[in-house]
Amino acid sequence: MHYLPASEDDKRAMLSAIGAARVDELFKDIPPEIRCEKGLDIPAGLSEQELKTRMAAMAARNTAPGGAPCFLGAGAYDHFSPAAVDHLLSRTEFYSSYTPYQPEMSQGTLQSIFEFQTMMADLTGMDVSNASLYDGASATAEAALMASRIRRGKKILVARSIHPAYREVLGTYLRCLDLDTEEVPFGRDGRMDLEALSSALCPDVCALLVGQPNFFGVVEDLPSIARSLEAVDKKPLLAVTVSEALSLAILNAPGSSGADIVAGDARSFGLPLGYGGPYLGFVTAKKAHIRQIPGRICGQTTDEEGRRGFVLTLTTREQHIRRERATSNICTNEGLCMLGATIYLALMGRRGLTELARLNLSKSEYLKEALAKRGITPLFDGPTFNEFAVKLPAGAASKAAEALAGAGMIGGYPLGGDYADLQDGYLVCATEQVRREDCDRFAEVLGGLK
Amino acid sequence: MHYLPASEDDKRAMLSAIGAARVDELFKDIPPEIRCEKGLDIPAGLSEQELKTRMAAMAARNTAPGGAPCFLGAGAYDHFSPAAVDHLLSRTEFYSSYTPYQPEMSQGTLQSIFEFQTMMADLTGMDVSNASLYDGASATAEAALMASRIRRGKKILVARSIHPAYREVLGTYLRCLDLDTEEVPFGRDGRMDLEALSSALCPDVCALLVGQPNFFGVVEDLPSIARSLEAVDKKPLLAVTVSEALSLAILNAPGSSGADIVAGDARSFGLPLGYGGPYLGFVTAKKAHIRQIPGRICGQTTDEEGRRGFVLTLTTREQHIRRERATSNICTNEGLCMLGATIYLALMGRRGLTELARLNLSKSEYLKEALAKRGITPLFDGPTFNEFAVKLPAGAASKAAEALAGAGMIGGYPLGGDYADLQDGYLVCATEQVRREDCDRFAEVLGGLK
Amino acid sequence: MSRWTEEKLLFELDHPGRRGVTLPAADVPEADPRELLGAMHREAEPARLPELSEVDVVRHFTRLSTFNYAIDFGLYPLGSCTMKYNPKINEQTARMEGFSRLHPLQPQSMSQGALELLYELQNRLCAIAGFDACSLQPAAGAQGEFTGMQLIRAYHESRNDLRKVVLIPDSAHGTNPASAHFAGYDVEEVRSSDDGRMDMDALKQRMETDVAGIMLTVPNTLGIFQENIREICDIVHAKGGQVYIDGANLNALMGMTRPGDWGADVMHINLHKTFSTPHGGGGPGAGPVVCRKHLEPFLPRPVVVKTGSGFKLDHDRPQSIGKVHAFNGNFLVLVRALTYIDTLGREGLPEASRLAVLNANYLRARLSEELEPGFKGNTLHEVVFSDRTLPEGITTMDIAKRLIDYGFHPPTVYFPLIVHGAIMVEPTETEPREELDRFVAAVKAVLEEARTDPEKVKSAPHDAYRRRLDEVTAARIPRLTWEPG
Amino acid sequence: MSRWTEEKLLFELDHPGRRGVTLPAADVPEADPRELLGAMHREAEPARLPELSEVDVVRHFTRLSTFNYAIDFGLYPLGSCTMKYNPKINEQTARMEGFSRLHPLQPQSMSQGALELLYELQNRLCAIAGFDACSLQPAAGAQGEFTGMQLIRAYHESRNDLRKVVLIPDSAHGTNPASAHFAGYDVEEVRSSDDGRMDMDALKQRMETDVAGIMLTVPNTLGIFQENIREICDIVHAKGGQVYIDGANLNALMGMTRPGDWGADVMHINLHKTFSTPHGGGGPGAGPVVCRKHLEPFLPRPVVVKTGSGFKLDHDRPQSIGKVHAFNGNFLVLVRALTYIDTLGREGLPEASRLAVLNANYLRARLSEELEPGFKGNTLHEVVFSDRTLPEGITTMDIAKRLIDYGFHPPTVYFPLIVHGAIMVEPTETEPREELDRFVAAVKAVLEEARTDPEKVKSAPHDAYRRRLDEVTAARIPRLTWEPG
Ligand SMILES: Cc1ncc(COP(=O)(O)O)c(C=O)c1O
Ligand SMILES: Cc1ncc(COP(=O)(O)O)c(C=O)c1O
Repeated sequence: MHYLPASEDDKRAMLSAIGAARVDELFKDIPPEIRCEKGLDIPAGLSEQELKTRMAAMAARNTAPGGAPCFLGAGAYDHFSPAAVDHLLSRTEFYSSYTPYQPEMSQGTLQSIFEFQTMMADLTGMDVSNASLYDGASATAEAALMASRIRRGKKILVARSIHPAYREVLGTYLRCLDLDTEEVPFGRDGRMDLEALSSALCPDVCALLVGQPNFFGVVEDLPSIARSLEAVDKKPLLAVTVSEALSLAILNAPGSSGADIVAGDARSFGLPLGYGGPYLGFVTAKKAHIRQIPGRICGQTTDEEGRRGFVLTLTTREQHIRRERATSNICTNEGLCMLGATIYLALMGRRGLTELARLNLSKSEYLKEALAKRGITPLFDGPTFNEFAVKLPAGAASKAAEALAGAGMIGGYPLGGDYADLQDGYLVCATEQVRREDCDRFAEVLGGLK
Repeated sequence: MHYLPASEDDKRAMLSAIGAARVDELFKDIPPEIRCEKGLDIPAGLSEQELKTRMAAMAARNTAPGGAPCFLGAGAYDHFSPAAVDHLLSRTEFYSSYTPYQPEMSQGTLQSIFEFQTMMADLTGMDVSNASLYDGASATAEAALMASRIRRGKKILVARSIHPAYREVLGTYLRCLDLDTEEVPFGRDGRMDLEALSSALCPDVCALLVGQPNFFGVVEDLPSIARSLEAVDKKPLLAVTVSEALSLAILNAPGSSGADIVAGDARSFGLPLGYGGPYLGFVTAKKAHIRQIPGRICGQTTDEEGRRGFVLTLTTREQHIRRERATSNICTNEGLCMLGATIYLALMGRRGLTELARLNLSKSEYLKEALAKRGITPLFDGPTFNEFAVKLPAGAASKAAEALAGAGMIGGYPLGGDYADLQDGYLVCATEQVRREDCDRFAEVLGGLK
Repeated sequence: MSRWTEEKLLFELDHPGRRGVTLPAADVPEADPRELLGAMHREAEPARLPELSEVDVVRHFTRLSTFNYAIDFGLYPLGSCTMKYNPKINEQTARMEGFSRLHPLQPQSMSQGALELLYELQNRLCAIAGFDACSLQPAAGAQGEFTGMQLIRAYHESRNDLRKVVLIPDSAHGTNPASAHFAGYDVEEVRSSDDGRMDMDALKQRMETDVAGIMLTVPNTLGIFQENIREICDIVHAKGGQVYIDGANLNALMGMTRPGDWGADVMHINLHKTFSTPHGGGGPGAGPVVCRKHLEPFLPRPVVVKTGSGFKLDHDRPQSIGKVHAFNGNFLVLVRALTYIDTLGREGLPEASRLAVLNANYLRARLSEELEPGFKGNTLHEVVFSDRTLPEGITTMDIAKRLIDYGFHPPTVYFPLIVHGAIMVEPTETEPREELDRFVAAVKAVLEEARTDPEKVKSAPHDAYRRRLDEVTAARIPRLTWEPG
Repeated sequence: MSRWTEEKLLFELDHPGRRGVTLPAADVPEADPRELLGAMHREAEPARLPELSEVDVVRHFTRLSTFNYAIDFGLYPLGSCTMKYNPKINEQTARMEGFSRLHPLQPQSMSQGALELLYELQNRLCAIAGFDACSLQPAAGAQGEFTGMQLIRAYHESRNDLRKVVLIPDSAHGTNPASAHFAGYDVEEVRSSDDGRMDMDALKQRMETDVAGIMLTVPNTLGIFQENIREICDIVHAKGGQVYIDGANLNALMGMTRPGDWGADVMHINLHKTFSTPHGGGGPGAGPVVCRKHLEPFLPRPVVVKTGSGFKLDHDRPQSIGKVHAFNGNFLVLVRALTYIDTLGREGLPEASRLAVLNANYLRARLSEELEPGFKGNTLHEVVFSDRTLPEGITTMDIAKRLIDYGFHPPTVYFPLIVHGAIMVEPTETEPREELDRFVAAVKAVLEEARTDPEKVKSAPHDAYRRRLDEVTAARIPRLTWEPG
């Protein structure tokens, strides 16, 4: 009970101030028939020492990247994070504080949100950014909803090459809202099939969602896609989804390729893989759409003495003001992850981030070649960043995981489960965390599969 | 070079303010013949990512307690430290600040020293404490020097049962100072041989050093020892050495058993084993000896507005004022370790620390019985705290380490190397970190040795 | 130390040529991005990313941190937010590499410990709230609400019973109507009666077969327990509706009563409130959903199940509403929550609730000498005062801002909407009595100042990093990113 | 946040009945301490250990922390202290369990990684300083000095050449004479000449065969490099003496020149200065000793050696002076130092020294407009000003205290003793230029105030947690522990 400061004396004194005889009296509004008579059916409390031993044992029953080189991406990329990031996130002033509702007491958090917004807008080529959403998947769904509010259309085109989990979440979000989706197929280069796109475009379409890079790691030709949209009367919005945020440092900013909204996940910026969460959803957009953005936004203002300061702003978009007419139901978001990404980006700087992206490209190209030498060639011929799909011998994809685990590696992602037409497709990724010899070994094991 | 902020522009601007053309000019006082022409013969710098991988690999080539139950004490005891300790020590305000020479800017550190002094004085039954020394060994040596200054004698009696490493460090410190030591043997109960003590006492003796518990884990009968000293004319000082500080919570305070000085190591209070350092030396003493205490001392005072505050005080004892006539040469001490212990003691509280000491006693008594069941019995019959010596079958002590390592345990300490007369003696320890089943397994392996 | 009075923006500190990170040397040939990416290669470096050394960056954020308040400084009495102490061991377990570095899609054979942890947490939450099944995917309370609403919808749809309306009391948190809306429902507000509880007549009158369900916060945002909650469930169920409980206030109830035993159908739990995971200046949190058997088939997939030999992610759930999160929810938040639950355990959690309620009632008793509670009845873990007794011309906001000068974070203000100028105080169980007394003294002092020196209060804060900030201009002329010059 | 203005002592916060830690349940029978320990059993609990919850303790120390300054806030220009930035990765490596939990006496077969680390650090330090052998045992600079002096003594003794005196310049740090004294030597001071260097005539005159050696700090505490250091070594050696170098100022020299190449015999290195291990509010540090071949046999035992199959602690050193530390020295500090050395590496360490000297000379140039350096010549990594140009009635201490109000930690003051009212400034290489400029501006503003508003300066600090503290009374009537009442 070392988190509970009240001693018996305290309790007595407080009860007497209240005018109650026992603590249980305070619960008298709970009718006896719904009282928990038997107590809770959970284990007795543990000392910190026992607890830590137990959790460490559970942690040890996992094999994490680091212990094993990781060739798995598929929406979660194994990047290195400098120690300074976690050190700063461990300051209680950051991690134990609440959403900055009282700005005079929260300028540390608010200024860092403003910095995050500025950097994310720059990276994505947009004018404004929010302060985070849950993850890339729900951010993509929110972007779709945002587009449907802006363009008031009922139909949303979705690249079939968007991350399958993102598409599933999108489905969950759109299902009940009377919004239709239609998938746009990819071509042999793994990019969006522009002809199919053109024929899917109809007046009711309010937006097109496309991944950059897409789920296959392929870099889409966004300008051509944007041109296809412009050909339509009431131009649908181009919403681009980015699940590997590091790519923003080496690919043309979506905003300068015609995107109206960018949604995605910025976890790659210094945050742990963490078995899937917490991640860092975000949405950026062109200025015209400010009032339809979901989530918190921080703005610059001044205090009574004219000094610069920051506040949460445009709150009339939000649930606590607008209730059911809010732009989103989001309240608690991913504040500390946002701060971590801000620190990471400040450490990397424009040169560092660009060089890191190039290093990822180089590693991935090396892996491509190492695999090619073993007869494993890319599934698509479109350009890629740090991830690409290959074609394995028939049946090999299902055996890969075990063979690689046996060799102390974390393998790629078999595409057959999500794409019935890509049964032997296998998605692999190489970041700065894998070494040349890891790639060689990986190619060797994979090449040995029959 | 990410720790070095100066850009080329900065360098140019600064050089021009200095009036120098190149940075190397600033080194012109170093004659060419002693310039380092070839550069440093060390490896090129590593990125943080590479470095961390390399250090993690080195760390992985060690087997630490936690990975393996630890029955090794011998001056370093495996205790649990609550997460709050390390969290607080990680605050930059504590770990990156300097010795509190400017008290107005260092009250956080100073107040915690004052708290440490108060608690250590209380635990040891003394009036005053210093703010730390390097470790238990050098603290013991400093206590001997202190006693020799107070009593102006040339001879120091040292219990043969004091930690061998402490005695060796003592030797290093006393050797050059014209001080003699004489060892006082232990009896069959492992305690000091009082008769031998009495006969060693002569007018030239300024102090007796005795361990509590001693190196064999045996609890000394301090009151009887003190009485022996009192029988002498110019009573020598009784200096007690404590290397397992947790014992202070369950054994009579040395101060109330006649000690004049207590020296020791308080690492057991929440600090890591750390392969031997940094540890936490300390000295406490009776008020009369204040001005002979080595090391920093913090005292209470007031500021100009009458508010309570703390400063380093009695500094005329110290090297930066008194130079070669200082009470010690110590300058940098073990500040952050002191803070860690202070936090730990505040968390444990008087009840917690007492209960923990009892738990250690219980574990160790259990281990004694488990070993006894396997025919391994204590070497001495004096009372012990969490550590005790046993007698192994002839020749078994040298095989124990390997057998236990093979069974995934860290074994005890063979006494034969330090005590030729205890060839089959083996020192074992059980703290709160070993479980009952670990003890059983340990006894099994040890009992199986022939 | 002296206080930092100014800290520039990163972009103003930008110092070309500095580096904050050294990258590993390339051990592979350098690829040419221009050649590989063609027109899609980004030529211009992202100009807003500053060039700074590690020292610069660490100092910048360390200085910024000193402008924030924190739970480790003292009471953080935000009502409805359950700002309890965040134990340090939780931070350690969440940073164990076997958790923090796991890839969400890595083979389940390599993640058995993580799956076991999820499985245990599912069970604990079901046991604490009295439900049968659990999904750990929702990333926060609002996403839990959205998920729960979707479960209700899927349930009705599976019975071909299409309903359009969800009833929500006027005291509800803003996320409730918003979540119901995004789940495709029309929201209708049910007014509270004079005792701050749901008006039973209004409910009975409106509860028809077009109503999919009701969303109730229990205890509600006034801290009041809806005594007749069972009757409410019956009324709703009688018309085929479902009962959703917003579990944000579960901290009042652990081990005292279980929503599942009231007859409720589904509920979310804010781990970042009741189970002490830190708020992080705005997240991340986690909002798991627990439900009864009949809703289980609809839960987001996958869920963790136990097999003969271990644990696995069960994706084969044909009736599932689908995913709400790309992967396994906010896993590292879940690690913290399980750490906390297993630390307090069977006896500790109920004691936490008892003490949370004791602390709140103590504050209520002490502060009622000066302030008037919005409603008369008993309250549990929090108490809401109105601005009725404030001196003429002094607003709730003035009181809040002046408390900052006394070193306290202010309470929640102007929520719930049904109390005029609401001042909503939730101390939680981790506040020691002295700290509550210190707060009471500060409130009294501020109220005294409000009478004797109102200008001082109206122009507060005076002793914070910033004076009162102009929120109106911020919204009118939004400046949302930094522009040079 | 608002500043904490008061924080009680732990003992005043003591709250009987609270617990800050839960102990594990006993899985063995409870032993009876009274029975087992008899009269030696402590009956009374240690009364001064407070009873507090974890929350109370965390808040107490978090609040206390806000009364401290830190390197992560800004410049910490303490001369002779080398307050450089402490990289965060160093803290991570030192906390790796494979290092932090190791028992110092565990079998060497279970500690090969730790031994390798020690071995590598020994080699790095020898390479950087130009020596043949190393002991990592000394726990700080002063213990390194003491160890080095003992090596010299053991060396002379091994040759039956008993000597009594050690020569030390008057500019030396206080630990030098103290360490020499505790190694059994009589200390004789050698005066500095007008250029701040050792007076060669005085040296030549005094250097006889009764002199065991000389202790020199290079560059010295004025930041001045002793150009004729080789000649000094020759003079000392010619009379059979040994040359000890206090390496506290190695940060000026890395990769530029190596003491071993000057002819020096032995030297200590402050890892908590040059190699960036944190100062911890007064330690722990580490003060390894490096020496030439002829002193190696006397090094403290054990030392780490490489074997065919790995690494081992070599205890078999019959001429060793013995241990100076119970175990392996301040190992976790050593981990940090190796982390730092291997991060900067071959090119980075020399660049660090170059920039440390550049920064110091920049400050010297900028501040010389207002203050007068104690000596005229060139200086390297630090610069000492005298109080000669301060306005009448204003002391060095006044300037120092007023700088606090400007948000800076003051420089070292009144040391070295040979400069009147010394103000000793060492910026280190990790300070960005803007920070140096900010400091220059603050010093200038304070000096201007000293002329225009001297009372303000004399009564500083005004804006710190405490006003000037009464050190005289503290020493006269020592209150060294808390007493109730
Ligand atoms: C009563 C109530 N319901 C729902 C929520 C929403 O939870 P979250 O912020 O986790 O989305 C909150 C949060 O403040 C709340 O207080
Ligand atoms: C020149 C000089 N020598 C020696 C020392 C003593 O080093 P330590 O404090 O590590 O014992 C110092 C420390 O301040 C110093 O500046």
